[in-house]
Amino acid sequence: MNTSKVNIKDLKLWYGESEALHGIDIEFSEKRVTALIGPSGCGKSTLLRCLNRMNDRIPGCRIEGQILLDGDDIYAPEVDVVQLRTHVGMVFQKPNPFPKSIYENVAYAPRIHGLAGSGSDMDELVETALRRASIWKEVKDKLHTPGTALSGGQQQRLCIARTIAVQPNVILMDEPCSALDPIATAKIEELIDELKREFTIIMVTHSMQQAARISDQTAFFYMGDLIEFGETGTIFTQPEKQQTEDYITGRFG
Amino acid sequence: MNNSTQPNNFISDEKKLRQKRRERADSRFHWYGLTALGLALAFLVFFFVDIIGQAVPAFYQTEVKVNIHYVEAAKTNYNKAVDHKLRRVVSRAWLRTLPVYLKRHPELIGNNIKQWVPADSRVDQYIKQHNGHGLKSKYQRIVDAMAEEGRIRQVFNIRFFTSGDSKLPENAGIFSAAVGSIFTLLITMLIAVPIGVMTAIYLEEFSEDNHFTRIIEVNINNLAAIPSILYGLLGLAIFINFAGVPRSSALAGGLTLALMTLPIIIIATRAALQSVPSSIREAAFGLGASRWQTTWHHVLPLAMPGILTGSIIGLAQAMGETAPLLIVGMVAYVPDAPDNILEAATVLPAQIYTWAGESLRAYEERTAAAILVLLTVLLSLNGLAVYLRKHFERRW
Amino acid sequence: MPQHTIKRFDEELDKLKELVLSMGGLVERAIGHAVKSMLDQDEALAKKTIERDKAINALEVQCDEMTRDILVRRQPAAGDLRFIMGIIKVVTDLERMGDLSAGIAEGTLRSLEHPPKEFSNLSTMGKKVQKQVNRTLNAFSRGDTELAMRVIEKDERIDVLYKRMYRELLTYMIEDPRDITASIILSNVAKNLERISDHATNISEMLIYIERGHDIRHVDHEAAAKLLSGEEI
Amino acid sequence: MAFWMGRGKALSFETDDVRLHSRPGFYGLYAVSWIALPALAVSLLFSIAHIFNLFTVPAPMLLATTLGLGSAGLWFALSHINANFRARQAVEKVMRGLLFTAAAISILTTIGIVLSVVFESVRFFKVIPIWDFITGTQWQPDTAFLIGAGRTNESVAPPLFGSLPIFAGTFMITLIAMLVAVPIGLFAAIYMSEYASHNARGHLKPMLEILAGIPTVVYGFFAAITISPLIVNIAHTFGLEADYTNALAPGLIMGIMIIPFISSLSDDVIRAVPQSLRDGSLALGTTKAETIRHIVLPAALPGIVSACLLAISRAIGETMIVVMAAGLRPNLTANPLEGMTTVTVKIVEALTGDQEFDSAFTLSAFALGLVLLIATLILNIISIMVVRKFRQQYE
Repeated sequence: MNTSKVNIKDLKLWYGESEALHGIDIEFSEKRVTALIGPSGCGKSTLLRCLNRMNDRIPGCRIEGQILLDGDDIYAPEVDVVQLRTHVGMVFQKPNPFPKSIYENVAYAPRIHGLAGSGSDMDELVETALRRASIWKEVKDKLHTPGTALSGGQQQRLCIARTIAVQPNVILMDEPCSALDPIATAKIEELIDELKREFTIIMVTHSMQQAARISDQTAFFYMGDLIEFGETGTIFTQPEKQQTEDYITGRFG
Repeated sequence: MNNSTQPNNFISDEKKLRQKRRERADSRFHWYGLTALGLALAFLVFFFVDIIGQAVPAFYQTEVKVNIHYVEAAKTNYNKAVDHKLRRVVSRAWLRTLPVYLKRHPELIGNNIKQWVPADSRVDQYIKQHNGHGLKSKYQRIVDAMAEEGRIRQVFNIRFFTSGDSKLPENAGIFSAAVGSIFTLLITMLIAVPIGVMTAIYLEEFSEDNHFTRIIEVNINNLAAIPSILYGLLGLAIFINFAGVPRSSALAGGLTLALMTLPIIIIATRAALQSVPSSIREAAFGLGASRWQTTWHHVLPLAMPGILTGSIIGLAQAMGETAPLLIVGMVAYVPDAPDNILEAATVLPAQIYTWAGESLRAYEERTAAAILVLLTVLLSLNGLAVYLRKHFERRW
Repeated sequence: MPQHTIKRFDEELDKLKELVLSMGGLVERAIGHAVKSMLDQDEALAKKTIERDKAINALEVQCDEMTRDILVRRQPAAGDLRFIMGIIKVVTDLERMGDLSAGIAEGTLRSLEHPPKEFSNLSTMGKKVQKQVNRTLNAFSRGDTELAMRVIEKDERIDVLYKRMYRELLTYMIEDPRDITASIILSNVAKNLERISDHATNISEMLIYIERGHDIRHVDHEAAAKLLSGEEI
Repeated sequence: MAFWMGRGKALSFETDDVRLHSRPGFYGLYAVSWIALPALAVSLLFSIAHIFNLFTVPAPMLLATTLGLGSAGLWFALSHINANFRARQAVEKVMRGLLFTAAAISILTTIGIVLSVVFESVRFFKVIPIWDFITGTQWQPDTAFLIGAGRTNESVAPPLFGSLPIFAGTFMITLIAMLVAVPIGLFAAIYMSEYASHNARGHLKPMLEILAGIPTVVYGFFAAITISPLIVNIAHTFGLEADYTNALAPGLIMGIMIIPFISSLSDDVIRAVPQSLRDGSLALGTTKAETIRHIVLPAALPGIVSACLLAISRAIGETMIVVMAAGLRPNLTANPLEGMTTVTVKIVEALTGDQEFDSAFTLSAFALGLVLLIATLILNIISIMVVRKFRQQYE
């Protein structure tokens, strides 16, 4: 019923000498929200950052195995990392709008990638992106004020708008709500629910309630291993593995 | 615009062209940085090679083996001690010491001794094959002949370190300048370090955040940026013209440099005090310690390495400074080392400046040599500071 | 199962389970007393039983409050979630069982005017139902799914017993119309007992869901057993 | 000694169940401050009097006064000490006063600089109209000492103090220095902060900072002896005529001297740009260079601008390099191969000769110093404000 978008096969990852991921096999379905949960240091963020190769920036980081995006290995030598990242966008834990105007924040990447010329084309693109990130109404009258002047939740939605303006296939979210208040969080969650119609969303979250609320599938990681992966409803009512059960019921350590 | 996501083209040909251009721009940017760094470092290497290349010959002095006639007449006219044709070959500075020497050793009179004596600076330069040695061709032939007979050698130039400035290059050394530097630096240190550290402690630990404190803060930042030559003007106007400190004295120079170094030490000390986490202060206050006890027992010991490092760097900078000393007259010709801080003195950088202005070729290599000495001292001081910082560095 | 990181959560769950078990204890005693009051035609005991049903109702309210609190504050998941869901149902079942016991005691009071000649199998049935309830509570307190499975299997026998008794009472009524009132009362009592047994079955099924996560409420026994044993392997 | 006496007296109280208010040591310090401060004050007073030639006190008398005052202070202090006396507060007050005095010295220094420069400048502007000074294009002060000596002679041409060519020279050399330092310093900073590994950066930065540690007189020597002839030779091969005192050599060397100011400060501000901004940009599929150009540099711009301003103020105030390598003749030209002079050169020239202190020529140094002071202060204040704004953005 769901076609697989990202397919990870026996992925191992080392930071220098220490192995951070011990052979992960997982398939992320297209246009669904997958939540990666697990205690800190379990490798979920590491895995997420593998998907758009943000780990390349870390010295001493080594990878084995395959990550297939629509069947193409993203770690193949001929792959251009920069182009890859236009297909796999990322939203970060702390909202990080550029110190530019709201308009420029969104227009920056499309301009660099030549997705739209300047003028009305770009205006349209920016508006669409902002609309899809459900922040258009709040910012349409102040497009040229700095993005950093927005509230935390608005900033995060601006970052999402910035990401979807490049038209990625997959959006990675690394604890997108951890710096936000509950109302801003609810707005982002509502937005994620909207966005999954078009994008494959993979998110890391520390809030199990959040994972339960918005994800279709949930993967539980522990100590660099994928312990359990399945439909969110199942994981949260009757997980198969004792470790998962212990983690989500708060019986850990 | 379309709402569908783009196809996966991260390995397709579609955008290859644009992509290629961006990749090239990317690597070009990387290269700019590397080139800039390379240029700066290449200059550093070129600079040191050049200075060392120029300086090394100055550490060697040419000596000639000549017959010295210890005759009575030499007591009054030292030129009589050597053969006429060798008068321009033997160092005049050495010859000038003969009459005194003879008076002390009258038993030598009447002897004719073949011995090694320092050569004239022109001969020295000629032997070292420097352009512009200034040796007349007549003497060149004599020297060449002597060289063939093995009557010319090069020895380590101990005089460079033991004598003061001289109008005769073969006799010019850095001793008096070094002593002047030490005097000046001592004064600078004794004034700038205590006042600087106390100011920093006051600002960091005792002052309330009021108008006056803020004025002092802005003021110190400004002082650090004021060109050093203006401190020279200050020294000239206040210390020399107003307070009557003798011109050219180590005291005038030291005071001027102290004022110049003050902001550096204050800023470094404040940084060191700031890096002591406030939790330590709170802990001490929590135990009922007074502000003074807290500072004296807890904060200062922890900030000490930073204060030391800052002071060393500030003093090193003062040691290399010339411009303000020019203004307070510390560039005078001072052949003898000063005995006290009120006597006319010169310092190493000023000596370098004076020598650099001399026209004789022999001074050029001595300048370079003095520079090498100065750089060695300064780099060692800075190295010491870096070592102290690394060694005592504390992570909170 | 390891402890929760938040120890209060463990304490609350334990407290809740205790509460449910003590409620079960009250229910068990109420059944015994109710049946005994009927058999002995003991008016005082019957009244006492009816009176004591209030205590069961109060416990139900207390349990509900606790589950609500836990839901709000701990947001239970997985096993904890199933446990809380189970408790909500179990408590309702227990309360119903208490009501049914009180119903039996009321039957006793009514039967005082029309004393039955014959109690038929009531004594046996009462004991068997009591046994069912007792097993259920034991299974619940120990988390013993096998025992719970036995309860589910044995429920059929109670049904058989009830049907047999019902036919017997019908015969009495046909034989002697004067006995009709008494027989109806008795048949109601039997019906109540049968329903109590049903509730015990419900609780056992809930227990299996709590422990195993399988809902076997509307499948037949063999399938349920297979489901369970399938998981055992 | 006073310390032990004070401490001893204080301790003697502690026997009979009375708890001292402060630690015994404080009583000692209290006594010390009462003995030292009056003595010091007297000596200072006398030495100042001595320096100003007001009156000179014979040494024995000085010693006696000092000792007398000291012992009076000690007696006073000891008589004060008892168990309830708050010695700690008293000592801390004294210490605080001392520290405050030290802090005030920085203010005095500034006032000193400003006053010394302003006073003499005012004297200068009494002789030479300020307007002529700022706008004049001829600097011919040679005859000024005659006026100073009161020998105003009709046949002698009046001295001219038009500082425009001097400012132009300063500007030209500063410009050359910045043309060298800004690109090299900035790109070096970018390389160090964005491309180099942590380890490499740890080595590169101190190496660059060696450039800032070399005394300026050394740079001056290097510029005059090595670079100037080099430039003349190179210019010659291109068929150009270059002075040995050309502006290019000191400009180039000054630029190199300034590189570490720009590179170190810029490196710091570039690294202060939050990593999350870089991640955010890279995650949008931009190349590293694009991220640096469009995101990192604009964010760090205020800091970089302020680094450049500081560098400029450094360059215009730099003395030794230009004194040794640039010319003495004021020259209003745009050709960097010609000799030209700077403000600092003229200050040094005016003050190192054996000039009368009253001559307008000597005083012109202070007028030029005033200009230098104002320029540096303005640059510095702007740069502080820019940096403060930058800080606010990320804190």
